[in-house]
Amino acid sequence: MYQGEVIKNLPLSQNVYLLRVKTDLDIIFSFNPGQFVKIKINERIDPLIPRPFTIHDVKKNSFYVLYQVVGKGTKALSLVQPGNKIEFLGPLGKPFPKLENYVICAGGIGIAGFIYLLESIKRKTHPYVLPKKIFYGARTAEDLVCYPFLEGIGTKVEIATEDGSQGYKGLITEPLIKYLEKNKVDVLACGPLPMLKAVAKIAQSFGVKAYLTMETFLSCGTGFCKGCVIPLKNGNYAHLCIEGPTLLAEEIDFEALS
Amino acid sequence: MYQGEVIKNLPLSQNVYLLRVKTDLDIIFSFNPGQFVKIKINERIDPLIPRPFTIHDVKKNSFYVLYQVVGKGTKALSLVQPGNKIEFLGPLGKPFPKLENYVICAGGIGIAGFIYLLESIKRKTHPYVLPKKIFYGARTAEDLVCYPFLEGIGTKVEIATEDGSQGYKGLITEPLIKYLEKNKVDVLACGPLPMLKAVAKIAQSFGVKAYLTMETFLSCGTGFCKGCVIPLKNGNYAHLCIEGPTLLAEEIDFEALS
Amino acid sequence: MLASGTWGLGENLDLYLTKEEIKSNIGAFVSKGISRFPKKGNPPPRLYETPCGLINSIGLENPGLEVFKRDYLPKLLSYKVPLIINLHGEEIEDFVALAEGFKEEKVDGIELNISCPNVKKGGIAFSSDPKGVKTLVKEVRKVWERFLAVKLSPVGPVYEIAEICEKEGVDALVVANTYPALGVIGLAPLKVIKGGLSGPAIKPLTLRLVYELAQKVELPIIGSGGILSGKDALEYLVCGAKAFQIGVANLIDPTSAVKIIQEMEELKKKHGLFG
Amino acid sequence: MLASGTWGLGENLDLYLTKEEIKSNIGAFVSKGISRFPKKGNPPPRLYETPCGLINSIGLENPGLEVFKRDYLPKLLSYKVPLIINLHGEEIEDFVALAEGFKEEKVDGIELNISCPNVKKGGIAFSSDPKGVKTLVKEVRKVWERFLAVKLSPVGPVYEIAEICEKEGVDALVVANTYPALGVIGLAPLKVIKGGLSGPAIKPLTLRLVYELAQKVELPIIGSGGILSGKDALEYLVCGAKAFQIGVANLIDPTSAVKIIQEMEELKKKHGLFG
Repeated sequence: MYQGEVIKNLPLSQNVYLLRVKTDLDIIFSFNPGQFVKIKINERIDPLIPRPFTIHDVKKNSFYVLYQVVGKGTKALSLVQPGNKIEFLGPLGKPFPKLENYVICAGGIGIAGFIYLLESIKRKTHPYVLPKKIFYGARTAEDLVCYPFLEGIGTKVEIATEDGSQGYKGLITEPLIKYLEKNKVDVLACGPLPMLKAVAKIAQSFGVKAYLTMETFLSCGTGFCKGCVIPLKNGNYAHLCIEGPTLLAEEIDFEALS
Repeated sequence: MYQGEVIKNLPLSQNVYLLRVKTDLDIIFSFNPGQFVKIKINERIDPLIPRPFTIHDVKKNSFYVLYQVVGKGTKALSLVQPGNKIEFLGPLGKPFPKLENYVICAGGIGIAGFIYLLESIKRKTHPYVLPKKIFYGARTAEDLVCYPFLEGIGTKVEIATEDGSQGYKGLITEPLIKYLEKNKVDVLACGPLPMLKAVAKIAQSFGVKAYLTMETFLSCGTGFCKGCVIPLKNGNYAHLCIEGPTLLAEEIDFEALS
Repeated sequence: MLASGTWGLGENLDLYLTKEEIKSNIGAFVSKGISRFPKKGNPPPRLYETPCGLINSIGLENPGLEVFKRDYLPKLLSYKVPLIINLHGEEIEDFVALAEGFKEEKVDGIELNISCPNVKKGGIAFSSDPKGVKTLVKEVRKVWERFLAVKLSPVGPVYEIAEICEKEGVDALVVANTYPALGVIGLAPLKVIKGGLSGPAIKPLTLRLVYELAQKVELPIIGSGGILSGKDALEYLVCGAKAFQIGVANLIDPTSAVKIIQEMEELKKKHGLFG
Repeated sequence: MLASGTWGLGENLDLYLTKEEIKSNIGAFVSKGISRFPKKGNPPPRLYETPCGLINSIGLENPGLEVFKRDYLPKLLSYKVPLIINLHGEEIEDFVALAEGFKEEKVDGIELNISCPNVKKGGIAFSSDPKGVKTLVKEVRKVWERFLAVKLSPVGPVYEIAEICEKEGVDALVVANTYPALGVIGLAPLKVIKGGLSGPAIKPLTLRLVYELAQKVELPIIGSGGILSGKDALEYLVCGAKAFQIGVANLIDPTSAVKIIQEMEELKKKHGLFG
């Protein structure tokens, strides 16, 4: 693992934190949008297994992680203080696919990895093209932690909140459907499993491709342990840590997954 | 256990920290010099067992702990930040004995508990009398973290450092011997085991009593588990958590202890 | 229930819990292991912390049958909480004598600790000798008609012994005792502590035992191993335990029984379990 | 040594360690369990974290004997590190066929995984059936003269099986495989994962096994269980192990072997051990 120093670790909302980790430039330069890092809190063996986090952004000598406190690992990470040393491994997994004609659909914390994608388009550091539109949903307006950034990105952003506190009132998949009725574009999506399932169905019904950035508990992140499998329709298993985290929706067997 | 809030947790030297915990007044009022508390870092189960710390001082609505980072537990405690909640149990154990004609002998972090004793004499909160003299030794001058406080306490203080960077060059037991050659006083001592063994021998040779505040890994602190035993010369075991932490030197079987 | 050896003999319990808290949260006391004659216990070190666990080697320090009955039992009974006496013997005769010793007392049951070595059989533990357990239970049953539990060791022929206990009319199985473990206190010269491991570290192992045993025997199972929270306790119940004991939790916090029960009740409601 | 199943089949190892680091720090590779025919492994979830531990239920996903030899073995051999193949079978014939399958290959030894169920004996694990192990080792020995290790399960008649291995000419014992464990994934409806527990949580249990076994058998013991640091490794050696395997450590950090060896060497010097 590599050594990093925590520069900041601040809450952006009630339980969403932004972590900045300073490390060597040559490591940073190897990071691609859609890949992830595995973070270990030094000297702690409980939680035992480093947690995976999608790369949220990369600036100067640091990388950023946007995470939601959901369990033991993220709780422990939220207690880390600036100046603390952490260890990490990465970049892990495959970058986002290079799509030409597509939209982004993000649910809640699922937005995290797309910021790096959009930033690298803006900075021309990676050969991606802007999505036609960004669909960004969350439970409430307060959970739309990345909205301010998205406004300046140069492509349309459609918002949905379950409580209607901002944008469309309801699930983000509903505006997505409306859009796909008029536009034939692929979908790059990340968010809670129910949303990903819905996106898979929707894409199929409109005859477009959906690429889903999936999440699962994983241990090695390197393909060693065969622990992080996603069942595929062809009867095989995808190893999310090396074949993912972004998979082609039509190949995933969601029945076997639940 | 009781809830407390960490007000501060600062290093006084390279690996000695001062912790201030705010809690309810009625709990604070029940603390006596020589007793200890058991501190649990919330939401951590590794280290599993709360660590015991002698009560270093009590002011307003807070109690203080002076601790040295020596292992997993103290390392974890040193990472606790102001504002964090901790749980603690106490006061545990017996107060210091009420001695009339005595000196204090402290080695290194062993000084911690005596500060509360001296403070409560100054503030007349507990019926103790000043020691005739305080013998305070450490490895180096930097380790004499409580020296500034002791100067104002109204009784003579003799310092010894192993490297001679302050006071007598050598072990604190050497000035103690010189003093006992001229004065017949009891000794109240706390410090590393070798020092306590030496003090026991010295006291015996001068026909005075020595009371030693001992340390051992303990789990319950309440007399439940029978885990923290100190072998006695009469063949029995003392349960340090409820019969100690301060024991009469002549009763301890140091041979069986090592 | 409060597990044996984790709350002493009740001497100090009421310093930390009110009689009301004790009565309303604690289903039963399981006493520290009582032997026929007093035991001083092992020399230090008796404790060693491991990752998420604790090794103990107390050596069954206890005042012995007679002193226990005279000096401790009256106060224990005063709590008005069902009382189960954990019995420790080095041969079958010890267990029988102990059971007889409590016949006239108002205790509600006994729990046999079969993890201890059987001196008559060259020190091999009862728990690794199914025949020995069979005879032990038979003999104890002759003199003891009230509630009889056997505290299984997690190692050895556990399933075989569980089935024997069922056949021989034991009322419940306590699953399980601590795990044989070792801690290295000093590398050079080598200094080790051998004892029993308990705590969250071993919870997944005991949960598995409870889950498998619950499918093999009809006997009620009392789960015990690493319960620190209401969720831990509930996990034992959904895995087939009818009740549970808390051990290390008492050592961490003498009031944990109350907290664990409260947490568990809230979780039961939330999940609509055991309504 | 790198323990079976914790570093894959070497395909990605050189992404994290240089060939030089591998050669100079890793005493031997123990391959992922290889079966006669390909295995897809178990459906998810295959992993569950516990206090200081990890439950895995991979289901021995592997490409099978022939594909392994064709697609993976050449690269593994190119590391110039002694290679031990972990064999998985459901009946004795499988192990024999596998051993024969590696006869012509430049592998240095085999490790028999006896924790798997013996189909011919109604699925009872070899590790709980001393006679079964005896036959297994006898039969494998007939076709395999090179280094032969048996990876013991920590549960069941461990000592009896160890002595059988010694009598039957096994070269070393690996102590131990993972511990049967259970994790509660969902309370209502109940959803559990059954698998093997590894990690620091069980280190005190395996250390105890190694310590006791080292006094009972002459066979070299390879310690394996929860080694995360050089100190952990050294603890196994002072308790009687002649070598050690690291498992979970590889999953936490693919470079941990290097760190552990460095830490251990410093500690050895500091304590003047194994000079």
